[in-house]
Amino acid sequence: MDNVNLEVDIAGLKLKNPVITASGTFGFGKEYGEFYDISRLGAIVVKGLTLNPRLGNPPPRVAETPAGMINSVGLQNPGVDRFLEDELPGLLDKGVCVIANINGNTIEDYCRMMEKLDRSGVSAVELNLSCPNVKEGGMAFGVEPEMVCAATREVRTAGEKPLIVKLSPNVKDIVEIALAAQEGGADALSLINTLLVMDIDIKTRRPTLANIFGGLSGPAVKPVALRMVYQVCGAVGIPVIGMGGISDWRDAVQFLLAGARAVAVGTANFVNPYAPLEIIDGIERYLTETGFSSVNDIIGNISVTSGQ
Amino acid sequence: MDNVNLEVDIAGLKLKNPVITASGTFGFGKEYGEFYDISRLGAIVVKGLTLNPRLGNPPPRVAETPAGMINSVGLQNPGVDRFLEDELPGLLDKGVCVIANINGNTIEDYCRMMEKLDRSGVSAVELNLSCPNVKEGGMAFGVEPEMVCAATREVRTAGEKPLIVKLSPNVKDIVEIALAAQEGGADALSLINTLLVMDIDIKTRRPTLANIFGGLSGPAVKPVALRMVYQVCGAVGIPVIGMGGISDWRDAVQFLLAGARAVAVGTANFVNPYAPLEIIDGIERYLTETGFSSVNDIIGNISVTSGQ
Amino acid sequence: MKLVDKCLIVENSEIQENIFRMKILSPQMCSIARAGQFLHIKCGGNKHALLRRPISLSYRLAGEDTLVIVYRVEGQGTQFLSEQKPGVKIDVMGPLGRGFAVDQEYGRVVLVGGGMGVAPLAELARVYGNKCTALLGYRSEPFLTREIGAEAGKLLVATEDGSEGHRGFVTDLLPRELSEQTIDLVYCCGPRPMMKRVLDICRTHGVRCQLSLEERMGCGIGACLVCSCATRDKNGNPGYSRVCVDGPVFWDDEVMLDG
Amino acid sequence: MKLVDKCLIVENSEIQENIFRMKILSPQMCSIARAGQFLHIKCGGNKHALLRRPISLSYRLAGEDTLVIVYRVEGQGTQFLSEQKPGVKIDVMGPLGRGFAVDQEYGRVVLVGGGMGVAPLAELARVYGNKCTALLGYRSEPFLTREIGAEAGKLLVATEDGSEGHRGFVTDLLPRELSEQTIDLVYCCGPRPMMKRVLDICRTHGVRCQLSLEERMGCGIGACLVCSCATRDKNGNPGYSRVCVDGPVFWDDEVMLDG
Ligand SMILES: Cc1cc2nc3c(=O)[nH]c(=O)nc-3n(C[C@H](O)[C@H](O)[C@H](O)COP(=O)(O)OP(=O)(O)OC[C@H]3O[C@@H](n4cnc5c(N)ncnc54)[C@H](O)[C@@H]3O)c2cc1C
Ligand SMILES: Cc1cc2nc3c(=O)[nH]c(=O)nc-3n(C[C@H](O)[C@H](O)[C@H](O)COP(=O)(O)OP(=O)(O)OC[C@H]3O[C@@H](n4cnc5c(N)ncnc54)[C@H](O)[C@@H]3O)c2cc1C
Ligand SMILES: Cc1cc2nc3c(=O)[nH]c(=O)nc-3n(C[C@H](O)[C@H](O)[C@H](O)COP(=O)(O)O)c2cc1C
Ligand SMILES: Cc1cc2nc3c(=O)[nH]c(=O)nc-3n(C[C@H](O)[C@H](O)[C@H](O)COP(=O)(O)O)c2cc1C
Ligand code: FES
Ligand code: FES
Repeated sequence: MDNVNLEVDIAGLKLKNPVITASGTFGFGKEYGEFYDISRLGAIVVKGLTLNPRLGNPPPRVAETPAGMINSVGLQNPGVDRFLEDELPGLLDKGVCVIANINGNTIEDYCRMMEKLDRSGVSAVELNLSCPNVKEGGMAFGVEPEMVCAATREVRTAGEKPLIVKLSPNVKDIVEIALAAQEGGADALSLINTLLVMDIDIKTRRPTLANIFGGLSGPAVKPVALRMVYQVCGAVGIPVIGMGGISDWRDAVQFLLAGARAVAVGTANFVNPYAPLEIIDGIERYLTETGFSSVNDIIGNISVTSGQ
Repeated sequence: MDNVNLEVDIAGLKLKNPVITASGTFGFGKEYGEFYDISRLGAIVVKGLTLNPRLGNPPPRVAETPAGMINSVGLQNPGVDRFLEDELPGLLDKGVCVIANINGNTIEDYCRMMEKLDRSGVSAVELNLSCPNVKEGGMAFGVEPEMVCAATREVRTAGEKPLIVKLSPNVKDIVEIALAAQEGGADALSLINTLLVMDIDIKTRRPTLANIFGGLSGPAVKPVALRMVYQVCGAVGIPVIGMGGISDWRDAVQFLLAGARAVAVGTANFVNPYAPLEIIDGIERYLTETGFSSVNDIIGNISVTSGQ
Repeated sequence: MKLVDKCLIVENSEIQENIFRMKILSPQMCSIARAGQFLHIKCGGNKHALLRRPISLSYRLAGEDTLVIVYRVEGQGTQFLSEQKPGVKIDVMGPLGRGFAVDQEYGRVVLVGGGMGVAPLAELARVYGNKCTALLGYRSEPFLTREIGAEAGKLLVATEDGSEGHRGFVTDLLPRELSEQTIDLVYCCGPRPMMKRVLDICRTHGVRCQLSLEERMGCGIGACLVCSCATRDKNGNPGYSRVCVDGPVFWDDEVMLDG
Repeated sequence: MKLVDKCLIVENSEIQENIFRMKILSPQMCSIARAGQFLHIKCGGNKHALLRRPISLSYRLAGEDTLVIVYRVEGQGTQFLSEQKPGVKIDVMGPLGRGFAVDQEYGRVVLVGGGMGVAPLAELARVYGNKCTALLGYRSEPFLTREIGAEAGKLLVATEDGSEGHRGFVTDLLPRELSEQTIDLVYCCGPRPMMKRVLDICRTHGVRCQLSLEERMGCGIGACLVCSCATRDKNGNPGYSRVCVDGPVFWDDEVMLDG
């Protein structure tokens, strides 16, 4: 196992391995830091930040569905400034590569966050485009190629750090959106965010979530995510971080084969706090057993010709 | 239980109960007819028909995913003429309400099928808009409102029978699509069709399906379907048939509460051939236990104000 | 310290219709778990009942290195739990959350439990023994009264149908306890309307109170923010707290039960 | 007739590493099931391992009203099966599919099985008894040889590693059997390359052959069309057949093993 190389390069970032934790599922790293040394991870994406503190949505905020969960946290977070003051220093002390996930309702908000983060110790910024664009009547930034391109372009000019654009799956054609982000200057892409869904409690005859709608994550969404990652990897020239329902190393390998340069683990953390570590080990074992010496050898290494 | 009324009215069709079997999962009714009397169903939607016979996609055509399955049958069917000759008469003898599901690559194909079916014993026609439109570079009819409206309008004029338009979930905004179908003259809507997905076999490093992509169905998609049905029911004035992952009566009740006038059962048939019957019984029990006298009393009867 | 452990089920028996008592072997958790904390339990395969289920520690059997939980079968997760046989291992994360504030200096405390809310009070009865009065309310058949009665100084039972003890609500019994002698703290767990009532009574009598809240959970350790409940901070400003780490036990002046 | 039944597991034992023999009680299915048919088995909860798994009838124990299946643990479904204890019930749909064509007029038949493909031949050995020769091939350790050997007139074993019988492929043994005496029909089940070779050998010797194919399934009864395999119709035109109802057993002139 010793001579298997797990290092990957995402937009200039050298990650010691391709396993990242997904935004919103790993807090600011403290909680899971009680279970293991988080510097063993390729990187962590911290919970979604906004310019100002946000309370989030009223409870209940979670429902379970077959092989999935729905959340409607609504971006509860202390705001970017308090993140930089209270959370980041301790996190950097741990020696882990930190990616900040930013969220806004206007392009200006995004840009101001990018500026602040650019002067900080974060390694990269992930631009979450699933947020409603208030200037466009609340339609999410991420569903129209023009908005994606424009938002990416502006944020790209607001700072120097690698910019990862995170795509929403609630679109007609993910490739069109991915190309728009690339055109806007994204250094890498991250997909997928959660699927827009709902659940109903038949006893109370109400939506299970106070917010009515929420985002679906977990194993149920994996086939959707895998398809989108595969399609996008075939169309863009920038690296892709694949996520959506990854719960073990087999799932992770599927995303790498589909073309993802790294993978992010979200909901699986809740089920098994050690999931990311077990996935790193599993990828290493898979490489050894299949005779590949580097994880880069399997990225996109899928054969689509017919025949057995 | 005797005085609970299960009858629903869909675009002039009186169904004895709101449980239908979904297209492509119930053949032409013969197979499940070996297990029970299919006239107990509200209606059956027969497998997708095309103008000419189709062989379908090469195998493998199925993969299992967490709480879901992917299929890439590719509309294997004997063509509309042979359906009318070989299958329909026997089916009508059974006394079941038959809905034909039609598929084409051009609007003309759809219209010619509508004309043929209009002169037949089918009770209604379901227009499946998930098919690629060859004149528009293979983009599915169902993803652009303009195409949906145009296709519906033309097919509507090609015959008199109730026209149900079946929507694809692989869109940015399902409401926009539903409104387009309503504007085109749809008498009812049917949603959702399968989600576009893929699976990868990490042993062979190939897509699991010969066709690479396939459609996801089963419990995994239920939260997506429920959200779309709820959104559409709040926006259109025509009845909606809800489907996607319904596997027991609880799921069915969720769709009715979300506003669906009837529900269709697909993948669940494969797991439990008696699923549709058990769902009919379960709905009846739910009505009795909650003190409603008609299924129409729970349709759309969901409260979204806050508080417990 | 938080652990994730595959723990042996030592016992799993139905003590009331649909209510089970499960004994779980875990020397480590048993030595650190405190009254009011909970366990986050995997109920079935990774991908099926996806999320863990939070279940309170009911009491510890220190001599046997076991934790006892008492749970009601509600849905697929607890159904799964109820089907597990002794000898099988289950995946438990714990002990989690902020438990009840325990102070040996207290002279006299009252425990008020309603329905399944009785479960987490059992450990408190062991901690306070003679110094505590337990008021336990049920719809009908009581459970855990033997275990709690054996430890608590005084035990009163209320049932809504009058099948045992006082006929009516457990909260009917509280004012008298608070009037008759000085009570340092009331510990409360049960349905929301009951807890509201307890809070009111305690406020009227000027007695402090701790309440154990429930909310649906994801991670169980503070990372995902799905388990929020409305609370007030030290300055009285409203906001959200995480039931899993800031609770499940909250002080009377923190909770906003109408929120 | 097709049934869906909750059937009692009478036995479930590991007869080889990762290979299990399960006996299932079902008087009705036992009385109608034929060699080459399969059972469609629910492996776990409704929503988890969603689809049923097709497993061939291996043989019937008519006196005991039981069906015997032999399966290898491959993934989560068969893993689930292997964990079920006798006394538990499983949900079985069956008997399904077109089994082997059996003709008591045949003078002599040959069974050729490779790996798990040996399983469905066991019932044929019971049907033909002395009139059949069984050629069974394995990578290494054989299984079901005792059961088949006790019924068949002749039994030859091949193992790829030479641990028992002929070292090499089972197909090495076939030409001789076909040359030495008149064979009315060859029945074959196993991996695709093996079946192709058997087909070639049979054609060379002018002997008819039936093959049992595998394909991933949905409904198992002909309704969903996901289990297609490439076949030729009576006029030799290529098309798709459904393995679940048109098969799993096909005639030599129907199959297109390269398709
Ligand atoms: C801190 C805490 C301690 C608890 N202690 C106990 C106890 O000691 N004994 C006991 O019987 N019950 C207790 N509960 C409630 C218990 O968690 C639920 O009954 C259980 O989660 C239901 O799961 P299910 O799969 O059976 O039901 P389902 O309805 O199928 O569950 C679906 C989802 O909703 C969640 N959920 C449903 N009801 C509740 C609820 N009341 N609270 C939190 N999540 C819920 C489940 O965890 C799951 O994620 C406690 C809850 C909390 C938050
Ligand atoms: C007609 C027929 C008869 C069979 N008889 C036997 C038998 O007697 N003994 C035996 O050990 N196996 C038999 N098989 C193969 C058996 O069905 C698979 O090994 C089993 O389905 C694997 O399921 P899993 O959940 O363990 O694996 P997974 O890989 O987790 O299964 C995932 C999905 O793929 C399907 N699948 C995977 N492999 C196969 C396969 N080879 N054939 C069909 N579907 C597959 C599963 O059914 C499931 O839907 C037979 C297959 C067919 C079609
Ligand atoms: C509780 C929760 C909160 C989330 N918060 C965010 C967020 O703040 N920003 C973001 O970009 N994605 C957020 N996500 C989406 C995840 O980062 C991830 O894209 C998605 O959950 C799919 O991965 P998974 O199936 O592995 O969880 C959140 C997901 C969950 C479950
Ligand atoms: C094997 C299979 C074949 C299908 N074929 C068709 C079809 O021909 N036409 C169509 O409109 N929908 C087709 N569908 C979609 C279903 O009718 C239904 O919309 C979808 O499966 C969601 O419902 P479910 O989750 O209950 O299966 C098919 C689904 C499956 C699983
Ligand atoms: S359950 Fe995740 S923060 Fe409380
Ligand atoms: S499995 Fe459905 S047709 Fe064969």
